[in-house]
Amino acid sequence: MSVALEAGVAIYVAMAVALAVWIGIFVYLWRLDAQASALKRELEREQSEDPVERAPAPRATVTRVRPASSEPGEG
Amino acid sequence: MSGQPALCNPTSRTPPGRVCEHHPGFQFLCYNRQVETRLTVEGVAATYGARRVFADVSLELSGGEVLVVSGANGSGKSTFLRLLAGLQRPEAGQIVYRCGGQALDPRDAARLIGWVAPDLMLYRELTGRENLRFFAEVRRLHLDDGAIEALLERVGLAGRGDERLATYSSGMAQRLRYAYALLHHPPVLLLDEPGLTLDERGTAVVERVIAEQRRSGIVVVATNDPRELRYGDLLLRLGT
Amino acid sequence: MHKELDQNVAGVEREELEASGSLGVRAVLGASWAVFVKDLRTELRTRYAINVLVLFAACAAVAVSLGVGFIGLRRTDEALLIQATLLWIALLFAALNGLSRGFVQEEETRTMAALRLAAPPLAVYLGKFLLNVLLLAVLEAITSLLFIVLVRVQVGSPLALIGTLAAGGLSLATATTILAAIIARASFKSALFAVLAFPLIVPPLIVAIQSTAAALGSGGLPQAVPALQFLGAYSVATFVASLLLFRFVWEA
Amino acid sequence: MVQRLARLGKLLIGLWLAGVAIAMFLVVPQYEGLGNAGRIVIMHVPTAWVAVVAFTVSAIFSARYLWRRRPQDDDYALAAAESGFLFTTLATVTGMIFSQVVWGVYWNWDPRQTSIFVLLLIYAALFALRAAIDEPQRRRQLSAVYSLFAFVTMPFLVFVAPRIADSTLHPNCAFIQGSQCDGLTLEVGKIGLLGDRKVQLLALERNGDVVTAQVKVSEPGLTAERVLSPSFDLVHEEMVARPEFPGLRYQLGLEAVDLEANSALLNIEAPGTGLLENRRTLFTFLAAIIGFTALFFWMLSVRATLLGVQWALAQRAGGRL
Repeated sequence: MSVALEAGVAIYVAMAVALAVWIGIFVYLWRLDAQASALKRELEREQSEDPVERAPAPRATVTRVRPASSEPGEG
Repeated sequence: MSGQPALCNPTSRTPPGRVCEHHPGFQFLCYNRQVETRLTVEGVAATYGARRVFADVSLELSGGEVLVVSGANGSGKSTFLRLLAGLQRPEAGQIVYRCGGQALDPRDAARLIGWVAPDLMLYRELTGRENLRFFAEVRRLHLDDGAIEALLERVGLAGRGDERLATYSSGMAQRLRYAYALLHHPPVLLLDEPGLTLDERGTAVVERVIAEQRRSGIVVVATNDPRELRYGDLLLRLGT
Repeated sequence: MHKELDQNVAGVEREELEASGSLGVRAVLGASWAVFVKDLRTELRTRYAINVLVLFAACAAVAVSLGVGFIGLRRTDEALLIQATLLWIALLFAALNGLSRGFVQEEETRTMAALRLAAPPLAVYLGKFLLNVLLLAVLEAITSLLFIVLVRVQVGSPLALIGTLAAGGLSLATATTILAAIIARASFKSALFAVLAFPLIVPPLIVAIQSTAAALGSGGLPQAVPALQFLGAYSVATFVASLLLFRFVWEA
Repeated sequence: MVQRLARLGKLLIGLWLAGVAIAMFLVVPQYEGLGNAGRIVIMHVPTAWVAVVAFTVSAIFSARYLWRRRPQDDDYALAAAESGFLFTTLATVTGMIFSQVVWGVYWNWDPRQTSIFVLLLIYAALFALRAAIDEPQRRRQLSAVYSLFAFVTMPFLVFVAPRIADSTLHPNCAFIQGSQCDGLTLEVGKIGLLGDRKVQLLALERNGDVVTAQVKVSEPGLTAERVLSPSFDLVHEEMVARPEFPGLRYQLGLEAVDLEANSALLNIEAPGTGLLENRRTLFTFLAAIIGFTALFFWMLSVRATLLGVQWALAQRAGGRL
C-alpha cells in the first residue's frame, strides 16, 4: 500500500487507474454500439420483409351514401 | 349565390382569365364562394404518441358535398377533423385545399375553415359579442354591430350577446361556437359532434347551417348520432 | 339576413389581401393590436398577472427595506451594486412569475385552438409581447418607486436609471415571451418557465445591474450608453429569433 | 466495407485515447510549481472544447429538425445535448480540481466558469423541458426551438462574462504561447487589483542596478495581508526576485520600473508560462483534442441509434394496441 503512494510509483499508479477507467468506458461503448446497430438492422430487416407488421392500423372505409348529382334534401 | 359552384368564374372585380392563374385576391374570392373549393385527402395517417389511430385515408370532396365521419370512441374522428383544420400534422400523407384549382399553402388554408368542436373554447372573461368582435378583428373582417347582431340571431343568441361567456350554459356556448365558425363565411365547415348539448331549436340551427353550407361549400361532420348520419353524401367509417 | 352578411364579408380588407395573397404587414399589425387589446381587457377583468407582479415586487421591496433600510449604508460602490442587485432580483422574480400568464391562460382555458385558426402566428406573438412590455413597464415603475421610498435608494442620474430600466425590461420581455409560449404546452409550467428563462437572462441581467449601479451613483447618461447598446443588441437579437421561431412553437 | 472501416475507426479512437492517457502522465513534463495535478489540463481543455462543439452540433440538428421534421434529426440533437452535458460536467469538474490545487479555491466566477455554468444550466433546462412534454412531436419541436433560441443568446454571454470579475484567474494568459497578462502600472502609494488580490505599492528602493518594490498583497475579503518584495534589474532589464502570492502558486513579478514617475509595472506570473513551447506538451494537447472530439462523435452516433431504435419499438408496440 505504501509502495503505491511513493512519489516515483504514484504516477504509474495514477496512469494505470486512468487507463483502466478508459478501457472500461471503451468496452462498454463498444458493446453498446454493437447491440444498438444489431437491433437497428434487425428492425430494418423485419420492416422490409413485412411492412404491414409495423403498422396494423385500423382500417378506414369511404362510401358514397348519396349519388353525386342528387339535389341535397332539406336538413 | 347560385346553387352551382362556379369554377374560375370571372367577376367584375377580377379581369377574365386571371382567376385560375396565381391571383393575389383569390383567397377573397374563396371567401365569397365565387371560386370552388376542393379538398383532397391522400393516404393520411395519424398517430397519438407512438400509437397509430388510423392510416391510409384517402378521399376527395368538392363544394356542395357533405362528409360524415363516424366510428367508435377513440377511433380518431376528432383527430381527423383536427388534421383537416390544420391544428395537427398528419404523420403520413397530405391534405390539400384547392381554391379555383390552385393548391393553397396549408397556413393560408386554415383561414378558409370554420371549426366547431367540444375542444373549441372561447374567452370566458369576454362577452359573446366581444368574442366575435375580437375574432373578426384578428381575421381582419370589418363587421359592424348589425352584422354581429345578425350572426348572434342566426345561431339563436339574440339578446344574450352582452353576457360573459362564464355565465353561458353549455348549449349557449355551443351556439356561440357556431357564430365563431361562421364569422368569416368559410367555404369549409368542420363540425365535431354538431348537436352536442343542443336543444331542439339548437338542432334546427345546425340543420339550417348545414343546409346553407352545402349549397356551395364543403361540410365535414364527425358524429355517431344516427340522426346526424343522414346529413352525409359520403360516409367515412374509422376503425372498422 | 343572409344577403346582408355576405355584403359584410366583402368588408375584408381587400387591398391587404391583394397586396400579398396572404395577409400583409398592415394586417398582421392590426391583428396584433386586436390580440393586445383582447389580452389587456381580459387582464383588467381578472387582474391576475398585475396582482402577482405588483404584490411580488411590493413584498420584495418591503423585505429588503426591513433588512437593510434602517442601516445608513454609506454610498460606496459596493453598496450601490448591492442595491442595484436587489432591485433587479425583485424585478426578475416578479417577471418570472407574471410574464408567462399570457400564453398559459390561453392553454389553461383551452382557447389556443380558436386563436390558432383565426390569427396569424406573428400577430399572436406581437400582441402578447406588447402586453408583457406594458406589464413590465408598470412593474418597473412601481418597484423602483418603492425602492426609492422604502429602501432609501438615492438616484444619481434619473435619466440613466430610466434608460437602463427601459432597455433591461425590453430585454426581459424579448427573451421570455417565446419561452412563455413554449412552457404553455408543457406540464409544471411556472417552475419550468424560471428554469428555462434564467440561463438566457444572465447576460442582460449582469449588464443591467452594473449599469443600474452606475446610474444610482454619479454616472450620467453618457456612461450608461455602452450598457444600453448591449441591452439593445440583445433585445434585437432575441426579438428577431423569436419572430423566426415562434411559428414552430405555435404549430407544435 | 464501410462497416469494417467504421469498426477500425472506433478501435483507433480507443487506442488513440489510451495513448493520450499514457502521454498525459509520462510524456508531458511536470508543470513548474504545480506538481502532478497540473496534468489534468490535458483533459480539461479538450473536454471544454467538446462541450462547445456539442452545443453547436445540437443547435444545427435542431434547426434541421424544424426544417425537415424527421425524428432522426431530433435524436441527434438530443444525443449531442446529452454527450455535451457529460463533457461539460467533465470540463467543470477537472477545472475545479485544477483551480483548487493552484489557487486554493474551487469556484471564482471567472468568465470561463460563468459561461460554462450557464451552459450547464441551459442543458439542464433542455432536459427538464423534454421531461415535461408527453406528446413526442411537440416535445421534439419545442425543445428544438429552445435549443436554437439558447444558441442565439450565447454570444452575448461570452461577451458579458468577463465583466463579472474584474480580472481573471483563468490562465489563458499564462499557458497559451504568445499571449500575455497585461499587468498593472501603479504609482507608489496607490492601490490596484491583480487577479482577485488587492495590491498596494508601498515603496521602490534602488540598490545598485536592482530596484526592489515593497508590495502589500491582501487576500480577497481582507482576511490576511503580507508584504512581498519583487525586484527588477535595470541593466539587464529582467526580473530578479519573483515571490509567490501567499497561498497561491502564482508569482508577483516586477516587469518595469519608472523611477522618475515613481511608478512600477506589476504583473501576475503563472508557473508554466510558455508551457506549450515544449513540443511534446503541444502535441499531446492536440492529440487529446482530436481524440476527445472523435469520441464525442462516436458517442453521438451510438446514442442517436439507440434513440431511433427506441422510437421504432415504441411505434411497433403502439401499432399493436
